[in-house]
Order: sequence, then C-alpha cells, then structure tokens
Amino acid sequence: MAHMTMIEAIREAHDIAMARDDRVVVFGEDVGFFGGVFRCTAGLQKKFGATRCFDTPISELGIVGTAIGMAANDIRPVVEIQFADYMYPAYDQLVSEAARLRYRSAGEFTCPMVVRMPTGGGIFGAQTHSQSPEALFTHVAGLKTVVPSTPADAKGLLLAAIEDPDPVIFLEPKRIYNGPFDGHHDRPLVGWKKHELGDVPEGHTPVPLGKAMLRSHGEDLTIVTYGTMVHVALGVVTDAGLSADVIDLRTLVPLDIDSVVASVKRTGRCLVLHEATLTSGFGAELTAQVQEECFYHLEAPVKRVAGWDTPYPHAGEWDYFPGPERVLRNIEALLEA
Amino acid sequence: MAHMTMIEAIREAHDIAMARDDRVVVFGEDVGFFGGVFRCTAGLQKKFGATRCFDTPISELGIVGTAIGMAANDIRPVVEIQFADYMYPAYDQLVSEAARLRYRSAGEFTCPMVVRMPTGGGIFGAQTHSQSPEALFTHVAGLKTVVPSTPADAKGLLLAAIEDPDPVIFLEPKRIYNGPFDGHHDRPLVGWKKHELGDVPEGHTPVPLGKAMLRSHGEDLTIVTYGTMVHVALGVVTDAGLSADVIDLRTLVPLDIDSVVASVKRTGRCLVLHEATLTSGFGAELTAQVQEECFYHLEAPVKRVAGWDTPYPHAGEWDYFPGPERVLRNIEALLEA
Amino acid sequence: MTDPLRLHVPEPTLRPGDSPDFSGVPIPKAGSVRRPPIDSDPEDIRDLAFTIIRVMDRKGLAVGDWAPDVDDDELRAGLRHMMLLREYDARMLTAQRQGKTSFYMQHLGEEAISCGFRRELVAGDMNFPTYRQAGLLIADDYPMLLMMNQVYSNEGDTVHGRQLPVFYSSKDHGFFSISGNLATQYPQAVGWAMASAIKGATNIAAAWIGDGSTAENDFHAGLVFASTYKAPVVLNIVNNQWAISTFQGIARGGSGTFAARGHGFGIPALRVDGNDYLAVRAVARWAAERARSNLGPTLIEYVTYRVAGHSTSDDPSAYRPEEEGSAWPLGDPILRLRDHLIAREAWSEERHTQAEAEIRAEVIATQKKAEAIGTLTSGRLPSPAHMFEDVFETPTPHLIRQRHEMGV
Amino acid sequence: MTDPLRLHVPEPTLRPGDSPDFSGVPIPKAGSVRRPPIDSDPEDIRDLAFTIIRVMDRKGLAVGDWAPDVDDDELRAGLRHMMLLREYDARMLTAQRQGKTSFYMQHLGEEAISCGFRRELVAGDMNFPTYRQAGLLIADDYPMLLMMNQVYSNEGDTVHGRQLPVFYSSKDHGFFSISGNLATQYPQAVGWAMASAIKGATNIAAAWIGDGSTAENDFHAGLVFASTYKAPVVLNIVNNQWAISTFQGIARGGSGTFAARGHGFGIPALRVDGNDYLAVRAVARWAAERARSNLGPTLIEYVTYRVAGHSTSDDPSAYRPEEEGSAWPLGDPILRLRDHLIAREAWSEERHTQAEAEIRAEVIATQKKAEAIGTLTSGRLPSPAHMFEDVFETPTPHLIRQRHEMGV
Ligand SMILES: Cc1ncc(C[n+]2csc(CCOP(=O)(O)OP(=O)(O)O)c2C)c(N)n1
Ligand SMILES: Cc1ncc(C[n+]2csc(CCOP(=O)(O)OP(=O)(O)O)c2C)c(N)n1
Ligand SMILES: [Mg+2]
Ligand SMILES: [Mg+2]
Repeated sequence: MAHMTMIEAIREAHDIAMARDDRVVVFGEDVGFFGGVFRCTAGLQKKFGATRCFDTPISELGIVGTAIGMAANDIRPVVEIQFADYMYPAYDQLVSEAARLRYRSAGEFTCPMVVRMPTGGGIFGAQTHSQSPEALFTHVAGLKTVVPSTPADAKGLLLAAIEDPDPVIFLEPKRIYNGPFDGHHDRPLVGWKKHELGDVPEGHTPVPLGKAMLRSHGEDLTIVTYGTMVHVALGVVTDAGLSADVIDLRTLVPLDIDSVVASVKRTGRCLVLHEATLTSGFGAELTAQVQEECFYHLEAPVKRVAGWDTPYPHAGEWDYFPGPERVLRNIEALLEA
Repeated sequence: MAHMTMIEAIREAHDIAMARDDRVVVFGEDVGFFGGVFRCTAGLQKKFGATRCFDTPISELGIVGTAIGMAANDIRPVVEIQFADYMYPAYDQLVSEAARLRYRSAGEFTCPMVVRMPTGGGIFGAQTHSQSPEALFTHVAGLKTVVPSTPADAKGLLLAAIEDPDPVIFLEPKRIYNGPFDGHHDRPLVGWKKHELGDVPEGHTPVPLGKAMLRSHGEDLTIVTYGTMVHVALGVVTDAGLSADVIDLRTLVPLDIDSVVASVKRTGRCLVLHEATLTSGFGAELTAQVQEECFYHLEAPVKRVAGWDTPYPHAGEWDYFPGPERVLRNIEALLEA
Repeated sequence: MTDPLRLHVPEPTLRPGDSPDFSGVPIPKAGSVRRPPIDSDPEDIRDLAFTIIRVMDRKGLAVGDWAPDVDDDELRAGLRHMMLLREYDARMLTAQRQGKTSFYMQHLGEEAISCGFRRELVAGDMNFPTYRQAGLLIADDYPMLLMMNQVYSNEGDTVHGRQLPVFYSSKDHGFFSISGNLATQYPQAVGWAMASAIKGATNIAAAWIGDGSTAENDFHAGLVFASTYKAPVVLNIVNNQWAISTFQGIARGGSGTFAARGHGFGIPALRVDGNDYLAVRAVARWAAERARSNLGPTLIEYVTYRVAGHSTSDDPSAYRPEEEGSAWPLGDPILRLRDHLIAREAWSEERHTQAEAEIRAEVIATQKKAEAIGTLTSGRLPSPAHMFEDVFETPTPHLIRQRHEMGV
Repeated sequence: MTDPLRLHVPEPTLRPGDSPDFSGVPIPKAGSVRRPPIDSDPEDIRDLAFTIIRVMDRKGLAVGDWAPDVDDDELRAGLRHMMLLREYDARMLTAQRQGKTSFYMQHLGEEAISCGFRRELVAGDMNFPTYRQAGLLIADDYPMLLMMNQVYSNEGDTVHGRQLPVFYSSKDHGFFSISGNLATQYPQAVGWAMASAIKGATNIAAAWIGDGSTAENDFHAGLVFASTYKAPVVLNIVNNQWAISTFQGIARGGSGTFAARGHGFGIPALRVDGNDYLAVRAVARWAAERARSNLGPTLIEYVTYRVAGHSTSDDPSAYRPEEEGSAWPLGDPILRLRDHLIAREAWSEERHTQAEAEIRAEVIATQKKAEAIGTLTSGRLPSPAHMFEDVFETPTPHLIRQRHEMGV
C-alpha cells in the first residue's frame, strides 16, 4: 500500500495496463508530450514511445471515432477528453457507434475502449469546466459508466475498465484529484497523501465494475451518491453526528441496486445526491428504482439533492454546488418527514 | 375546424407562421424543393421562395449552428433534423450553445429557434430511425421539449414553439403522423381524417407550452405519457374497460407537474409510459417527482413501462415496443399492488 | 457597398419536366490523364482532382497510363460480380415491394465502384462501407444467401434481425458493420488504419462516403486524423450526383469537385470515372499501394450517377428529370465492361446473354432458399431472446431482469 | 509492400532545452505579394494561401500593393489600442496571480490581429470571437471597466458573474458572447451572416478560431455552409503556432498551411503576417469588401506567435524552448507599428514612452474602480438570484421553486 493522489493513481493504472498489454494505447489532447492538462498521463510517452501515447488534434469526434476503429482492430484505446464539458462533439460516436457496435454486428466487431474525462465542479471553472453529464451516458444502452471517489478506486476501476470488453465512460471528479473535498471550500483541503482514503494497493489490483461500496454505516437514512459528493456526504454525516449509510455507487451502469435496496429497506429513508442538474439527472433513475423496490419500507419520499436546473455559474459556484448546508437541510427535512 | 393529418397540421403551422412573420425561415435536409422526407414542409419553398425555405448540406451541426447565429440576428429559424436519431452531431450546438446563450450573455443574445425532429418507433426503422431521445434534452437547462400527440396539438404547439423566445425541441412521433396508432400493429390504422382527434382548428391557434391535457378521465389509476404512447394507453384503457386518467403531457419542459400530482393524489396509482429506453428515461424524472409529491397518497409504487435497455431492433420491433399487452400486464400488476 | 446582401441557394439546372442535359459536364478523353508515381507530392498532382481519370474509350479499348494490368479471367469475374449485384438488387427491390421486407437500397449504375475496388484489397484489409457498397461483399464471394437473410431479417441473418436491411457485417470479408448514421465510419476507418500502423501490421483500411455526406463532421475528423498521422487508408467518396432529393451542389458548394476537399489537408486526390471498371481498379491500386507503402492516405472521388431512387422510400421523379439516368454521359458500367471484354475478344454477346440467364437463375435459387428460412413477414424470425444479447459481452443483472420480464 | 506499417506522429523540431530556431520558416519580403481584385477566382489566387502577406519592411516603411490607406490619427489609435490591450493583459494577469480572480488569458504578441481587424468593420457587423480577441472590444472603445468587471465577476459584470473571466459579450460592440467550447461559434457566424443576406441587410459577420481548433467539427460545418450559401462572412484563423502544449503541426497535418483548408471549399484564402498591423488591416479590408459586395466568404490565416502561456493554468516551459517568443521572426506588433509611425514621422520615441506611462496610469485607474466594486474574492458580487434568471425569458414554475428553495 502507498499513499498517492488520484492523479498519481490514474497514471499508475495506465502504466500498469500499458506494461501488461501492448495493445493498450493512450491518446487525447495534450496527453502525449505534456502528459495531460491534469498530468494524468505524464511520463507515459517517454516510457512507452509516441506510438503508444500521443497528442491528437483538438477533435473529440476524431479521438473517439478513431478509437472505435482501433478497438475494432485489436487495439485497446484509453482516450482522454480534456473536460467532460467537451465530450459533446464526440457524443454521436459514443451513442450511435461505440455503444451499439457489438449489438449491430452480433459480436463480430467489438469496442473495448475507455473514455476518460474530468467531471464536476468546485474549481471555479464555470459552465464549460464544471459539468457532470453522467445521465447522458446512463440513458444509452451499451455504455458502462464509472465514477471513482478515491485514489484506490480510480486505479482499480480504471484497470477494470481497460480490461473490460465493452466501452466504458470513466468520469474523474476533478475536484477530488488532490484530496477528498467535503464541500467546505473555506477550509483547507487535506491532501490524499495525508488522508486515510489515500491508500492505494500496489500492483495490478482491478476493482470490479458494478459493485457499490458502503463508506459509512448507520441506521437513520441512506445517502446514495458517487464522486465528489461521497465526501460531501461523509463530511455532513460526521459533522452533524448522523447515523447514516453512505453508499458510494462507483459504477452507475451496471448499477449495484441490490446494495442500495438492502440499505434503504433497513433505514427507511433515502437521500440521493449528485452535482448534475436535477431534472433527468441520474438521481431520477435512482429514485425511481428505490421507490419501486423499497416502497413498503419507505417512511418518507426519496429526496433528491442536486445541482440547480441552470447552467453552471462562475461567481455563484458555491450557491450552485450542493454543499454541506443544502445537504444537511434536506437530510433534516427527510428525517422529520 | 378541419380534419387533417399531423403532417398537414405541421405544414399549416409553418405556413401560418411564415405568413405572419417574415423572420420565420425554414431549412434542413431535403426540406426545400422536395418538402421533407415526411413532406412536412411541402409547398413552402414554392410559396415563400428559396430564401425562406431551403435545402441544406447533410450536416446537423451546420443546420443547428447556423440557426443559432441566425436567431441571434433577428431571424426565427425553424429547422428539421430528418430523424431524431441524427440529432447527435448537433447535440453540442444544442447543449453548449443554444441552451446557454441567453444565460451566458444575460439576455443580450437570445436563441428563439425551433428544432423539429421525427421521433419514436413503430415503423420498422431499426436503431437509426426509431429513437426517442427526449431525456437527453430534458436534462439540459435552457431547452424546452415538446411532444404533440394529435394534429391539433402539433399545429398549436408548433405555432407556440415558433413564437417562443427560447429554443424549443419539437419531437414529432412519426408513428402517428397519419393516424393515432394504438399499438395494435396487426389491426388497420384509422387515419386522422376519420378520427375524432383529427380535428384541427383553423387559423392562428397556438397551444401554450407547459400545459398537460387529460385525454381520459377515471378513478383507479393515472397513466402519465406523451406522444404515440398516449394512443396506446387510450387503447388499453378502452379495450380493457379501465377507469383511468390518461395524462398527455404535451410539453416535458416546462412540465405541468401540477396536473399529474392532482390526478395521482386522486387515483393513488401511477403508471409512467414511454418508448425510450427505461434507464434514465424521462419516466425516471416523472417517477421521482410523483413519488415526492404524492408519497402519502400512493397505494403502490409508481410503475414505469418503457423501451428495453437495448438498441432498437428491426425484426423485433413489436417485442421492443411497449405495446398494449405489456402495458396492460403492468397495469394489472399495479392495480393489484 | 450598400447594396443589400442576398442569400445564394444553389439549384440544379434541371427539375422534373426538363430534358436531361449533361453537355455542361466536361468529360476528358479516356487515357488522357497521366498516372503519376505513388510518392508524388500532392501539390504536383492537384490537377488530378479536377479531371476524370478514364481508361475505356468509346470503342471499349483500355487506353493510357492508367490502364491496369488485369487478365481476362479476372475481368470476366468483375463483370460477373456487377451482374450479380444488379440482379440481386432487382430481386430484393421486388421482394420489398411485395412486402417481404421493410426497406431496400439499390446500386443501379454504381456497380463498378465497390465491385472493382474490392479486388484491389487483400484478405485482412477492412472496408468501412456505406449502404451502397454491397459489391464489396459480392466481389469477395460472400455468400449471397447470407445477404438475403440479412435483408429478410430472418433466422439465418447473422446479425439476428437487429439491423435495417442492407446493413450487412462481415469481419472475414473485410466489411465493417454498417451504421445508419452517415459518415460516422470515416474516422473509424482512419482509426482502424492507425491501429494497423501502431501494431506494425501490413493491412490497410478503406473509408466510404457519399457526396452528400461529406458535409458531415465525421468527414472532417477523418481527414484531419488521416492527414496528421499519415494513416494507411483509402478515403473514398462516391459522388453519384444526389443525396436524397438534394443535388451535389448543395454539399459541394463553391469547390469545383469533392476530390478538391483533400487538398486542404495535403492529401493527394484523384477523380475517376466511377462507371469505368478498369479506371476504378487502377485508382484503387494506386491508392492501396500508397497506403501499404506507408505513404499515407489518398482521397478518391468516383464520378457516377444514382440511377435508382435513394431507397425504396424515395421517388426521384419528384425532384429530377425522369430520364436523367439514361442520359448520364459516363454510361452503364456493366455494358462498358462487357464491350471492353468483347473488344479484347474475351467475351461475346452470346456469352453475355447466357451469363445473364445463369445469374438470374442463380440469384432466384438463392432467394428461394432464403425465403424458405423466412422473410420479415413470414417464416422463421430471430428469437426475441436475441434482443437482450450483445448489448454487453456479459449481460448486466438489469438486462437479465428485463429479459425475464419479457419472458424469453 | 510487406514492410510493416508505422504510425507517423508529428513532433515540433524543438523542445525545452533546445535553442529556438525559426530559420526554416520562409518569410517573404514585405510588399512582395500581389493584391488581386476582390472578385478573383479562388483558383487564380491559390498562392496567397502559401505565402505571407506583409506590408511593413525592416525600416518600418509600408510597401507594396497591400499597403492600406490609413491616416496618421487612425494609426496612432491603432497603436494605442494595442498598448492598452497589452497593459490590460499585464494587469489582469497580475490580478489573477494575486488571487483576485480565477483565470486569465493573454494576447501577448497577437495584439495587432484583433485590434487591426476591428477597425475594418462597421457598426452593426458582428464578430464571433474566441477568448483571445479582446482587441475587438478595445479597438471599438468598449469601456475597459466593464471588461475588468467581467474578469472579476463582480456586481458590475454585465453577465452577472456567470461566465469564466475573459468571456465577454457586447452586442452593441459587435462582440458575440464567448463560448468556452472551441469552434462552436464558427457556424454561428456563418448563420448570422446568412441571416443578414436573408434580410437583405448590409452587415457582415466575422468568425474567429485558433490553429488548434480548426480540427473541430464546427470549423468544417462553417466552411461547408459558407461555401454553399456564399455567406457574407470573414473566416479568421489565428495561427499562433500552439494549441495548449500541442504545436500547430498536430492540427495542420500534411497541409502546408491552415489557409489551404479553404481551397477544398473554393473559398479564397489569404495568409498574412499577424504581427503587421497594416497587413492585418489590408487583408481585413479586402475580405470585408468581398463579403459586403456579396462575393461570399474569405478565409484568412494570421501567422503569429503565442508569446505567453495558453492561460494562467499553463506553463509553456514544460513543452517549448523558453526564448522561442523573443526569437519569433515576425517581431513584436507594437514595436513594429511604433517604428512605422516613427518612420512616417507621426510618432517619436518620447511620445511612445509618454504614451506607455499614460496608458499604464489609465489602466491602473480603471482597475482601481473595478476593484472598488469587487473582485471574485472580495467586495460586491452578483446576487445569487441571478443564477436563476435568463435560463429562459420567463422562468418556468420549476425554476421559481428552486429559487425559493435557495431562498433568494
Ligand atoms: C447523420 C445522418 N443524417 C441524415 C441521414 C438521412 N439520410 C440517409 S441517406 C441520406 C443521403 C445521403 O446522400 P449521399 O451521401 O450522397 O449518399 P448516397 O445515398 O447518394 O449514396 C440522408 C440525408 C442519416 N442517415 N444520417
Ligand atoms: C471542444 C473543446 N475541446 C477542448 C477544449 C480545451 N481547450 C481550450 S483552449 C485549447 C487550445 C486551443 O488552441 P488554439 O485553437 O490554437 O487557440 P489558442 O489558444 O492558441 O488561441 C484547448 C484544447 C475546449 N475549450 N473545447
Ligand atoms: Mg450521393
Ligand atoms: Mg493556437
């Protein structure tokens, strides 16, 4: 075990995957010589050569489109979209092509590929560096969607994603690249290297897709969340001394609904929490499933806390972000309901 | 009042809007000389000239991108995407640009534009002529989303959409262009001209966005739906002699949740019905809102019936489509729950 | 300077009711265009994007630098492929009209392009076709029964009735699964070719697109990546003059030709008579050799004419003169190759008539077999269980639950 | 033919530690490129995409056909605009480093392009800028206080703190709201221009993009539509040699220049010295006149160098030689215009030094005013209520509910 940041963990996952399998090839905007604007691929070009890790033109469509062709030709592309906010030019290739290639060809052509992208807010990045578009992937049959919340998971889930035979969208909550942000932007951040969750097992240690992780155990309510919001939830639970299950989904598709249902049946109350805009966010799907499976155990309606239904503002970052105060207020209401 | 098909009603809405306002300009692939592959714009070029109604290159990005620029320059573009399945190349322009222009510029630049697209299955169009991507729009702050289910609504809502100061996604359920398909694909279709719902008021008769319509009134459950599925629901209710509210949402954003809540509070049971894939479909949002608002009135969990979470198949059209049998089976289960 | 601006909307010169007239289309004489070395600087061969490379002259003789070395047997095979494709098209069109399937798309007049091109590739190369290159399969001896099964979406369809008719897929025959989304496969072909280079393999890729579809984003992405990484790919544009109801001037805009698009990327571009089987083979060979020699991509524009409707859902008489197809000055690719074979004394009118009859019988026999399995509206269809397979390699618990709910 | 293929990955010749060397960049002599009539056939002026149009020679004299007719006052105004922009950049960069805002992007070395271009447009024309054309505002006398308020996201920001610093918007000054998504505004500019033509108005549009961003889809869509409808638009490409860490060879690929991209669309293309204020004005004038005369679009590539980092988040020393900026052979646009003005005896070293001081004082004074209103981290910020406004013209019931929940 070694302490490292999420960035280092991601870099290590690349490094291990590339060393184990010649077919793993890494590319994207600024990922080659420079090593990525968040440095997640730093050193790979030097170590594996420009044929295995290279810079691309600024064309998300081209990045994903060529990756699909490569994946069909026995290469295992791991590509970076510089910010999730810039994935839209590639969306057609993801939805119409990557997601359906196996189906369309009855397995004759497949698309084992990972599309990594930094996601989420909290860095004063405004509308084009803050989005959380996970629901735009979860609605698409044929895509898997992963959101790690710790360095160990980032490493392990990325390894599993690279080894997965199907296309995986890998969303990296950029606000927690360096440490577990609990939503208290006015307090100093504790870096991963000094945090108990910063421990990362050595070597080739994939974490299977589709398994949620209970990050806190309690009796009064279940908080279902993922990514940065895991740490906001944990912070609120600790600070307010709540007795709550905090479920870190880790993978949205395939979804570990059984873990969620087991918890909610026990607690009887459920809060669903994410950064993305509320309407048609992934929280809607979670809520729909929870109310269906746990209806007779619920003591109050499932409550969603999410980003407002507006574009992501700049100055209003902390008004927009569903931080500790908003979360706590809603939990209190939920516990009283 | 005159009976007409939904295609004729859409054409008439264009015609009226173009005659009333010089700024209304219509374009898209094959919409000019030919009048559109579904003929929704037939005759407009002849009547208003090629400057007001013209063919475009096959570039959905270009169509929407230029429309945004025009809208900012005091033109009112009404553009057609040939099938909703082909809107993805334009998705970035819709999400990142059209939806946020007013916000970004604090109202200095706006985007009054309508993007029409035939949507939904039931025509043996397989994966690329059958999709229902409404949830990909409802998640985006700044877009309105409309789905008519009758010729009168198609005309009236389109007029309202064209006059709306903001971008409107106008989804036309192609399976009911010619008549109200009830899901019984083995029975002959009754055309709109012979159907009571085929009546269309004459002249300039906009139907306001954001108001649902109760299509059937009953006591035992509420079916919330839109588009083609309105007619499938009505068929099931009639055939099975059910006492049910059938709510035709007509507009998904803004959503007339009050009408839904009022009904569900009365019936205590709610079925949400759409063609799109289940996971993260708009039904998830509806379910989440209904369970939150009606929790203490619900006698059973809200039930969703939707397309399976697979790409849309060709030969298996009627296995995929959530037809009368599947709807009835779920209603029965819901009534027993 | 203060005159009001006006919008320019390109219009074809002729519309229904007008007499077809191609006198304005300059057609260079066969053999008149030079064949440069494959490692030429693109700037030195710019002119090849503004002419038409043609091999067969009016008498049916193969003339000029581009006349490829193809022997009689191979040419007779080529003729047979085109005739098979045309007969296949005719039968499937009728089958669709009879309600045996939902949809069909023909190649009428464009047979030389896919049939000829395929023969210049080798096993292991990969085509990324559109819906109008079934000749790539036929010229590679893909079983026609499988093609028909696909069109009928019957139990014998290798893709389990999931795809629209004519959206074939065959990895073994170098035919990538067809998408219904135009142009998306252009950058994929480039990526496939890049993978070949990454692996140090020798196989190349071929991308296909229609004139209308060059307006799509993906065409640009394909060109950018092919240009940057010198990908071993042949970038084909089939200019059959029409998108659906839209003539090529709408997509082409102010550039003289589609081939010219390559020049903005430093990609050598050839423009060729798409109805001249020999010319198609010659340019395909040139481009494939370039790609295989690590010289990078080549753009090829095939000049042809879409004689039939866009698809069975289309009625071209609504937007163009009816007889335009027969007036098309580049002629019929089958008749032209037939005449060439006769001119080189490797074929005869009689053998041709006989071959027509044999091919018809062969296609009919295959069709009977296919229909014995089933059509979209009768017979043995794929099991609904297939609907839930291949979404992922291993179905998710969620999909298993849906499949149970469906009861299959 | 059976040698293994290899992937070609373009690399800049120099990396950190190497000595800058631009001897390989051919720089034509000032005045050596001819100025063709604005209605020239694009084919006849292809060479203008492969050269560099330059006006000011080494002695600071304006020479050749392209030397524009601009009077002393106007040139002194141009010099002042560039100096204002440079000073503004310097102050805002420092402010960001001091934590007063989140982000900033400089123009260092590129001032001539936006400052010069703006002066060839008229009121009512519309620019669709990227984040590196603030000169369009400054040269149109947009209040610098408003620019600073935007950068600080304070209460005086006309867009209510919603946008990232430098994403200005001003309809009155022909400056379209900046998007953070690269290239998206290229087709919008074309659409805006088409609208002008549809209405029979006389105003034109200008699209802006960086060298790296030409790889995006939207660039292609913009070119296709501009070419087809002959839209009255000037299509600008600012080639400052770098995207973020990626040199222009990655986006450009095998084509000689970015200007050449226009040739595939029959769009006339000019390549110009972007550090030569007079040359910028000359080509802008030529292109604007073409557009206004209904002759359609022009593509212009401005050859320049991004002297500073990409943004405040970037450290260029990690990927290029440190002194590359000062070795850039096209010089500094401010010094070059200063020298020209001195050569034509309309300026002096003393006046320049004095102007520098005045401008600094002016910018500092404005900055004080802005900071008195507030910075991102202190003072009066926009009310959170603004967050819920302008999503739609009329807020939906849903948004009103959220706003109430937020308590604002
Ligand atoms: C992205 C997308 N947009 C629109 C369509 C609808 N469509 C199908 S074929 C076609 C015309 C294509 O014309 P062209 O590229 O010239 O090919 P051709 O049919 O002539 O071979 C159109 C518009 C589509 N399939 N995909
Ligand atoms: C669609 C999209 N992809 C990626 C980015 C991230 N990004 C911002 S600026 C930039 C480089 C742009 O380079 P260039 O076009 O040359 O403009 P310059 O910064 O040199 O003026 C990148 C990759 C973005 N903003 N939008
Ligand atoms: Mg065509
Ligand atoms: Mg640049």
